Amino acid sequence: MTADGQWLTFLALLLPFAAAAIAPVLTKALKHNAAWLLALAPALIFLHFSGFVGSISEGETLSAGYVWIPSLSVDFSWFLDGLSVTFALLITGIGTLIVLYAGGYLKGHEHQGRFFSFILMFMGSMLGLVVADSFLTLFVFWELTSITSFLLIGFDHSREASRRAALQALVVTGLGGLSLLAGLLVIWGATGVTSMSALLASESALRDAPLYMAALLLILGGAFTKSAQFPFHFWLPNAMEAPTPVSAYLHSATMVKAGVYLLMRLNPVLGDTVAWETILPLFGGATLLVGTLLAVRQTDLKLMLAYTTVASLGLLVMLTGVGSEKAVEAAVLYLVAHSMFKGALFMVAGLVDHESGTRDVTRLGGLRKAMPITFVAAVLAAASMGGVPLFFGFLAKEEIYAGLGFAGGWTAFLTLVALIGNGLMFAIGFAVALKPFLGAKVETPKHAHEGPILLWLGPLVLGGLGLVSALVSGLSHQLVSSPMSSAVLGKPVTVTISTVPHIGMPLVLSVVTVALGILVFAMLERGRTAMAGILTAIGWGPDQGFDQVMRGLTRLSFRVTNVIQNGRLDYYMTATFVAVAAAVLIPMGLYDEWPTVPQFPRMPFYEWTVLLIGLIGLGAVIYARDRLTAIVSLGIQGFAVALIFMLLGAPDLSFTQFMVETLSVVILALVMTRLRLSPTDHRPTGEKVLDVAVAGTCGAALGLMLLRVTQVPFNTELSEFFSQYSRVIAHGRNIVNVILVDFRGTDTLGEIAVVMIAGLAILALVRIRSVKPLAENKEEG
Amino acid sequence: MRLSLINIILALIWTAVSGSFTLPNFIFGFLLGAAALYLIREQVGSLGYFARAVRVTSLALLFLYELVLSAWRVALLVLSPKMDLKPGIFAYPLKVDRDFEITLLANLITLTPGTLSVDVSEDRRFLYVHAIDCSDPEELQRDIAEGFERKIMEAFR
Amino acid sequence: MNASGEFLVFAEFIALALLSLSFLLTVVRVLVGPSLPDRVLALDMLVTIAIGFIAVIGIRTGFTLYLDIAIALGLVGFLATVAFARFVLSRRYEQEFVRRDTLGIYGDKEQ
Amino acid sequence: MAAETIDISNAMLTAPTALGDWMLVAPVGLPILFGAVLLMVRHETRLHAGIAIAGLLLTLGANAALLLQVLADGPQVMTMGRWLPPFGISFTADALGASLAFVATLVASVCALYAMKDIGATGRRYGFYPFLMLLMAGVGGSFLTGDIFNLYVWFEVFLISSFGLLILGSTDRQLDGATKYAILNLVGTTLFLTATAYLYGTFGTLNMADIARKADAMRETGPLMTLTVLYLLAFGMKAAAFPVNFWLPASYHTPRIVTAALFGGVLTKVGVYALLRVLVMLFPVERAELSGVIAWVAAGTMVLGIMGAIAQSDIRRILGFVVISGVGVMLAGLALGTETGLTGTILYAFHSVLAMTALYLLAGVIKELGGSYSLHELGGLYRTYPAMGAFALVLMLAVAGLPPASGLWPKIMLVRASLDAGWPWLSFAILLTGLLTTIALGRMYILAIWRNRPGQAPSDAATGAPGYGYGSMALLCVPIILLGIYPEPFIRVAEAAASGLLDASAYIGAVFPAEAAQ
Amino acid sequence: MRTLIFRTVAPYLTSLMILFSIFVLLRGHNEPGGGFIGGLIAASAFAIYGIACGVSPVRRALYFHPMAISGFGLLVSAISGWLSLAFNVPFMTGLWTKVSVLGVPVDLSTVLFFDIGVYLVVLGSITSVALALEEREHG
Amino acid sequence: MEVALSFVVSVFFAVAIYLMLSKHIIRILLGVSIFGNAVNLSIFTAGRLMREVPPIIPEALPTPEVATASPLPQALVLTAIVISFSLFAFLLVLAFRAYQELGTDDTDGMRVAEPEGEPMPPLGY
Amino acid sequence: MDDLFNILTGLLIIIGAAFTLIAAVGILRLPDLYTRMHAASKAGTLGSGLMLVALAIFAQDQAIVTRALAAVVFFLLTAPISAHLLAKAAYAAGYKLWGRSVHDDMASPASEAAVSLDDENIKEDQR
Ligand code: NA
Ligand code: NA
Repeated sequence: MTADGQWLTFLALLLPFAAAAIAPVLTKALKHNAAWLLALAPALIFLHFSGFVGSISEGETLSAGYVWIPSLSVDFSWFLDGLSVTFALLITGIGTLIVLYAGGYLKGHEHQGRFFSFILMFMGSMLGLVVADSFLTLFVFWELTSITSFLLIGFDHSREASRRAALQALVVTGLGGLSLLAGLLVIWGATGVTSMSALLASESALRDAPLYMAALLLILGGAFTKSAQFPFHFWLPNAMEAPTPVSAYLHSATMVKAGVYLLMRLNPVLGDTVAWETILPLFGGATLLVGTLLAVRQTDLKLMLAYTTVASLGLLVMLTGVGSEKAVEAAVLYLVAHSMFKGALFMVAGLVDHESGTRDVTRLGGLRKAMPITFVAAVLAAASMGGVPLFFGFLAKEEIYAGLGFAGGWTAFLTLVALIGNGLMFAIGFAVALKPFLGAKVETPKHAHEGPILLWLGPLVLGGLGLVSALVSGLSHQLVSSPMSSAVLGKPVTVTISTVPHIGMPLVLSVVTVALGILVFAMLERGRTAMAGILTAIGWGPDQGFDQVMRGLTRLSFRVTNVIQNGRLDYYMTATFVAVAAAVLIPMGLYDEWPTVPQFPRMPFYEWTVLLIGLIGLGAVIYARDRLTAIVSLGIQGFAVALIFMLLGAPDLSFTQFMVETLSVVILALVMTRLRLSPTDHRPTGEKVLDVAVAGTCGAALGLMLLRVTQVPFNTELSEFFSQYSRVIAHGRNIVNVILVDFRGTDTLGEIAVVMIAGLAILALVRIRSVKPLAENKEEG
Repeated sequence: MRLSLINIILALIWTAVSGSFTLPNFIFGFLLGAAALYLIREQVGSLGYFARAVRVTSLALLFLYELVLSAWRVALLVLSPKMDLKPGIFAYPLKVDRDFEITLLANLITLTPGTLSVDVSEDRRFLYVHAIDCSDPEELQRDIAEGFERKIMEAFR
Repeated sequence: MNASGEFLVFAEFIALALLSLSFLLTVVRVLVGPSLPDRVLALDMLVTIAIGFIAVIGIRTGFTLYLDIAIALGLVGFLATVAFARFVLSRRYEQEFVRRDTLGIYGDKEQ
Repeated sequence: MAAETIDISNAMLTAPTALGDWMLVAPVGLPILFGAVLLMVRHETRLHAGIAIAGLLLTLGANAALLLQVLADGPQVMTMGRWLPPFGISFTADALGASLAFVATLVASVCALYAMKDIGATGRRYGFYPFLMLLMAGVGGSFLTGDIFNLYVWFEVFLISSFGLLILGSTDRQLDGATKYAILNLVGTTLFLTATAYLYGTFGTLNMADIARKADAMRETGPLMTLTVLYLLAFGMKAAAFPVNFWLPASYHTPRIVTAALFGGVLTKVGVYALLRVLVMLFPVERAELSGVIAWVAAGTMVLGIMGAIAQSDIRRILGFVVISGVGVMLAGLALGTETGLTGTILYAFHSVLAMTALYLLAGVIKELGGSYSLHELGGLYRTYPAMGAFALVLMLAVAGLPPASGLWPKIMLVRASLDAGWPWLSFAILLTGLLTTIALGRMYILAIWRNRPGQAPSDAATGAPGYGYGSMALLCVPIILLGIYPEPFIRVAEAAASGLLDASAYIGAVFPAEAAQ
Repeated sequence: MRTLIFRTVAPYLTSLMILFSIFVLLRGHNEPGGGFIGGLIAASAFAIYGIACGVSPVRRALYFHPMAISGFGLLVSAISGWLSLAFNVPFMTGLWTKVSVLGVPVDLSTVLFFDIGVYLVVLGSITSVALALEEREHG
Repeated sequence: MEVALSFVVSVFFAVAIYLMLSKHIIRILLGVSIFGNAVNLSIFTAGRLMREVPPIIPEALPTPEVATASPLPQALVLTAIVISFSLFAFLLVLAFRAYQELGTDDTDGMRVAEPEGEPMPPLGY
Repeated sequence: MDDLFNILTGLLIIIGAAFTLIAAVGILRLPDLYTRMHAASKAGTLGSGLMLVALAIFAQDQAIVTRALAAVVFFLLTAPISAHLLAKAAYAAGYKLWGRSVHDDMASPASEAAVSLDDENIKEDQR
């Protein structure tokens, strides 16, 4: 890639964010018509990435970028191959249509500009995710999609359901994001590579690494939450609380596909193992079934679509997991098809909602006359979704059955799952596309008209594309399907399937699917009732589970915190001093740092007397009946300490200690004149015993440590230096004072700062009274 | 009294400024201070200052004697196996009326045998004195009046 | 060391012994009280003894600079007493406190 | 004793002091000067903010100059009083100290700005700005001093200043909170002093470079393990590590919000700094022995901390627990002791200083505009104050460790470091904490910002003018986002700091140049 | 506590103590003492004055607010440290000079100024505390 | 001598801590004061002891002629005394003001900042 | 000369210490606060004063002598005041005289007025 091209790609990646930045301003000026201008951004990016299609279809891959965070081996780099470019095109192509659609859908909304901003940021994040080469760049974009989707889902923030859905999406995908991060870091640690391109080039290094299983599970944690695999599927339908353009975008080509993208991207290095081929189909299949069954239950157009999205994601994961050439091709085809038809159908649903005021399928009907263009778009999309021949969805479905086949027990089972799922999806697709339009006209909250061009352009284009791309399947395979399949498989393959049906098992299965679909479509009402009954009987699902976890987390935290942080100072102190005792005694014991048994000290009697007085004073403080006695006794011990200092050659200390003790007692007495007197100590005996134990242990521990320290041979270098130079250089005979004002004057500077601040703080304490009405001004003395 | 204190202060300042805190230097400073006070005698009234010094000295000597005596009596009292005490508080009618004199008297009383100043009445006519032997308050009053109070009045009037 | 020197050492020993005993006796008064002023008085007495103690230690060690501490004690030692006196006075109206403080000391035992 | 008989060079440094060396003193000396002046003009309350901000900006400039100097030339030393180290007190700035001092002064300056609005005349008269200046002197001194007893002194300086700030206002809640804060912190610093007594008794020196170079020899005779554990406890208490963090949730929600902002941003980081300095640089062998214990402490602190945040209704109390949780994350790097881990810790410290300060200021603005701190009462702010919504979002992302804000990269580094060290459970704890933080702050965000005001019309609470708050937050959000989208320079600094801790030879060589030359 | 006896003695006692405190301050470099102890003695002196004669005479006597004195003390100490800047020596380096006061040579040093700063800080702060506590509060 | 002092320091610590563990703020403060003394004695002892000879250089000599008590620990203790005194004074007044505002000096009753029975945060969204 | 001073010093400290001990015994033995104060303020003061004088004699240094005498003077100045204050405060607070006290002139109603309590009440925070 030339330097110019690199620069352009870089700009292309930043362009959505730039557009997001100006969107509010632009929208303020141009109202909803700003959509036309803003849609230029994704359109331009689409064009830019289209430019790569040619060379990539010839088997080239491109990786380029800039150094970003060299210390962490993170580059702002991109890796373009069939997979990422296809995704980029889907994201920007559908993104263009979505921006336009949003222009119409939120016309007149007071925060339309903000909405544009969010959706463009989301687009930028998604785009960055799929093209990112560096692991951590990918992760950053991955997280950005979670965050921007949080903003989008919670866009209608005044409704509790929106807020819940937004938080739920954030938490579930956030959980996945952390798992992904761990996975990427494990891969980094195991292989030493930090980018996708390097990882893909490393062949089977990862598969052979001892941490393969950990890496796989962590990556799957990320992919499954993002792509709403059972049992993490619940956030996706809830995300329907978002405005429809969001649903259409997040749930067709973007957000939810990110997980699938990741699996496809890593298939060459993580796939082809028993674990991969077991876990993915298992979860994918389960998701497919759960999604379709739950979809049957729904009456809300968007929710019906949402659950089929869940199902489709399950299908994609299942196919990716199977990992055979055909299965991967099927996944690729289905992914592209799904992006188009699901985007179109969501937009249709939104359009119907927007025009008629409801999206309850049971309250809709006969809109085909009022909204003919919409109807056409809906039918086109539903045909692709249902796998009707001539549509791209049909190619996908054929390839699915070809890929799964009936080869053995396991794949047979998967085929059955796919069959059931596809049949149900067929039914629901057509239910969404036909029920509102066909039949008798039903009164709707709003009188329905065809929407403006901004609204119907998107679905029509996407629906039409489902037809066109299948008709020119040779070209679309060459440019998209084959390069993408090759990328996912890690080896060059050519997709050949065309609108001409295969003769054989796949066709049979397709026919069965359609038959099943029609059957279900006809019995949809009954199925819905049945499902509702079953779900009521179960009465619990991961969605409620989320609430329970959140509440449980809050309750648990509340209890735990109330135990630990219980507001009682004596408890805090006890815990602290237990820690002190442990901090001294445990290492002393474990590392044998006990003091040796000392000799009995030889001291003159008056020194013993002074020590004794100190100890008596201490005892008196404890046993004092009232606090005043305690204060006087405090004076005794302080006094004894001063005498100890004096006897041990520290006149300055003794001096200061006398002064300070006196002043302490004075201040105590001054303050005590203001305190009511009550008995000093009324702890229960048990508590006292505990306190004695803690205090005694602590005291002994600290004393032992002191004794131990004094048994170390001592280096008197410092004191000798001070003695030597105190007079001759610092001109002072009192060495202690010279240390205070010269050798270590900085200590003293800090010390007087403490004194000053203490004085000021005490003044503030005494003078400032808590605000009581009227008195407020007077108190500011 | 005030003047002497000022004199002492001047002397202390002298020693501080001259940088040597020795007795001769202090005495020298004291004399210098006295001279300085003499210079400003008209403003502060320091005329009888030196004459009074003699009487103050006599008071001080009396006090020292009384202090030793007092301590001895306490010793005897405390060490006697059976303490026979008749303590009490009596009101001593003051003749001196200046704050300084009252205070001096009270302090001297405290430091001397068997008596201890507790308080001065609000109207400053009485000094309440605690005596360890209060069997004859009149006797005690007489002692004070004849002793310290008279000396104080001699020294400071 | 000559005889007078030995006498001085002996005197120091005796003085320190007497002072030590004084300390302990005074501490006993602090402990037994019974009233707050009694304890304060005893604390004040401790300061007084300490001044003597310092003087003797000064003589014993030859480091007369300990004298400064004695001066400071003489000056501020009574600050504590003043503060307590002030405190006792401010509690004048809390008759209950005083009654409890003095109960059974001057009343019951002695009378 | 004639002067000529003394060879001064045996006792004193003879080389003249360059002006640049004064950048070491300025972060302490300037706030003290300005604090003293502020106290002298205590009653001229209108002048206070101007003087204080001028002082802080000067200090900030000095800090910046010092940091650049350190990054360019390695550790800088000035030994006070010209006495040869270890006899004089050596201020020694390495990348760790200089960078933390810079960040702390930065947020203090922002707080001083916010205080212009938050602190009224009474608060100023009773010393808000002197407290602030001396707090910063203490903090700066703590980061820059190379003497362990001197470190204790600066700890006390900022501790007592924090007392002053804490009680300014004297409401019952403040007094209650301050009582617990003061007593528990006093125990903490006294333990620090006790440990220092033991250290002096063992080593006979107080200079940290001297201790570092003598530690190997002392290991035979001295009780260094016990000593290290005591320091771990004492500084752990300052840093608010579990299980000795009670003081923080008991008090951080009680003072004026600007005070809380300053505390939340700066104070615990001084504890973390001291842990790094003493455990990593002075006692590396002991630290390695203790790494398992520290790791458990770290995990307990981060998880229980964030659980505490989830349990609260008052935004300030939520933030207090978030501070604790962040401390746990930082301790993880200490436990690991690897270069990546320590870099992550230091980077996280930068992030935490900025983000926690900004979050408390946000809480102040929320209170001002929403009329409450309680999640039970707040709401309706997003519609009226979108800018606040944006600030809240950025800050929430920052502490949750999400892009594009500052918390992301340190978290990644720490996770990576713990994986590298073979402690997946620790990385799990860090990631779990990230998730729980997302939950805690996400809930706070949707409840306080998005939700309509319970029981009232959405825009009822619109009263205050949040100009100062927005301005202050904007000033802080710049580095927060910068750290998120272009962390490289920050990481470089943190890396320099971490490697300086792990290999103390540059530090020792700066203090004892003669030895380095050998 | 404004008894006649105490009130009469207290001012003298206070001035004596102040003198003594300055004495202790100035000789601290050579004998036990120094700024801190001196400051404590001075603060005790003012505390006694305040207890004996009430707070406002003390405030009048000090003229400046005690906390301002304290701030000034810190300023003096800090400036003593900063003075080194002008002499190309590190912070807090003791600078000595001899000046002649009325013909008597007197040692002046930044160390002395520093200690005076310490003295003022302690004096100001402790006095402020004592006075604030001595002042009777409402309610 | 260090041995005796170590023992005394133990008792000082133990008593200080015992007092600080009680629920009454004044008792806690007495404990704080004793705690300070305990630490000061620790510093003093840790710097090794020397009987009676103060670190003051005789007037006639440039350096002390005999071994003196170690000056550095004394300077450290002095600093520590001053600081702990300042903190003690602050704490004391704080306790008094807390008593005024809260009406109690029992720490069990000081539950304003962290009140008992606070509600859980909202469980909804 | 030194011998004389040594002996004088020795005697003075023994006597001083003895007086101090007597004061201590007095404090312990005497029956009430007021009588105990006699012991403290007399024997105690004299005892410590003597020991200070002994120090002055021993030092034979003018500076020491000055300071020792100053100490004695300060001591004589403060001792009676603390005794007075404590006695007055105790009495005013209601601490009774010993039960066998024979006389109490302060117990008159007039004494109520004699107690001038409490201090100035200045709220200003000047300058
Ligand atoms: Na008498
Ligand atoms: Na103390």
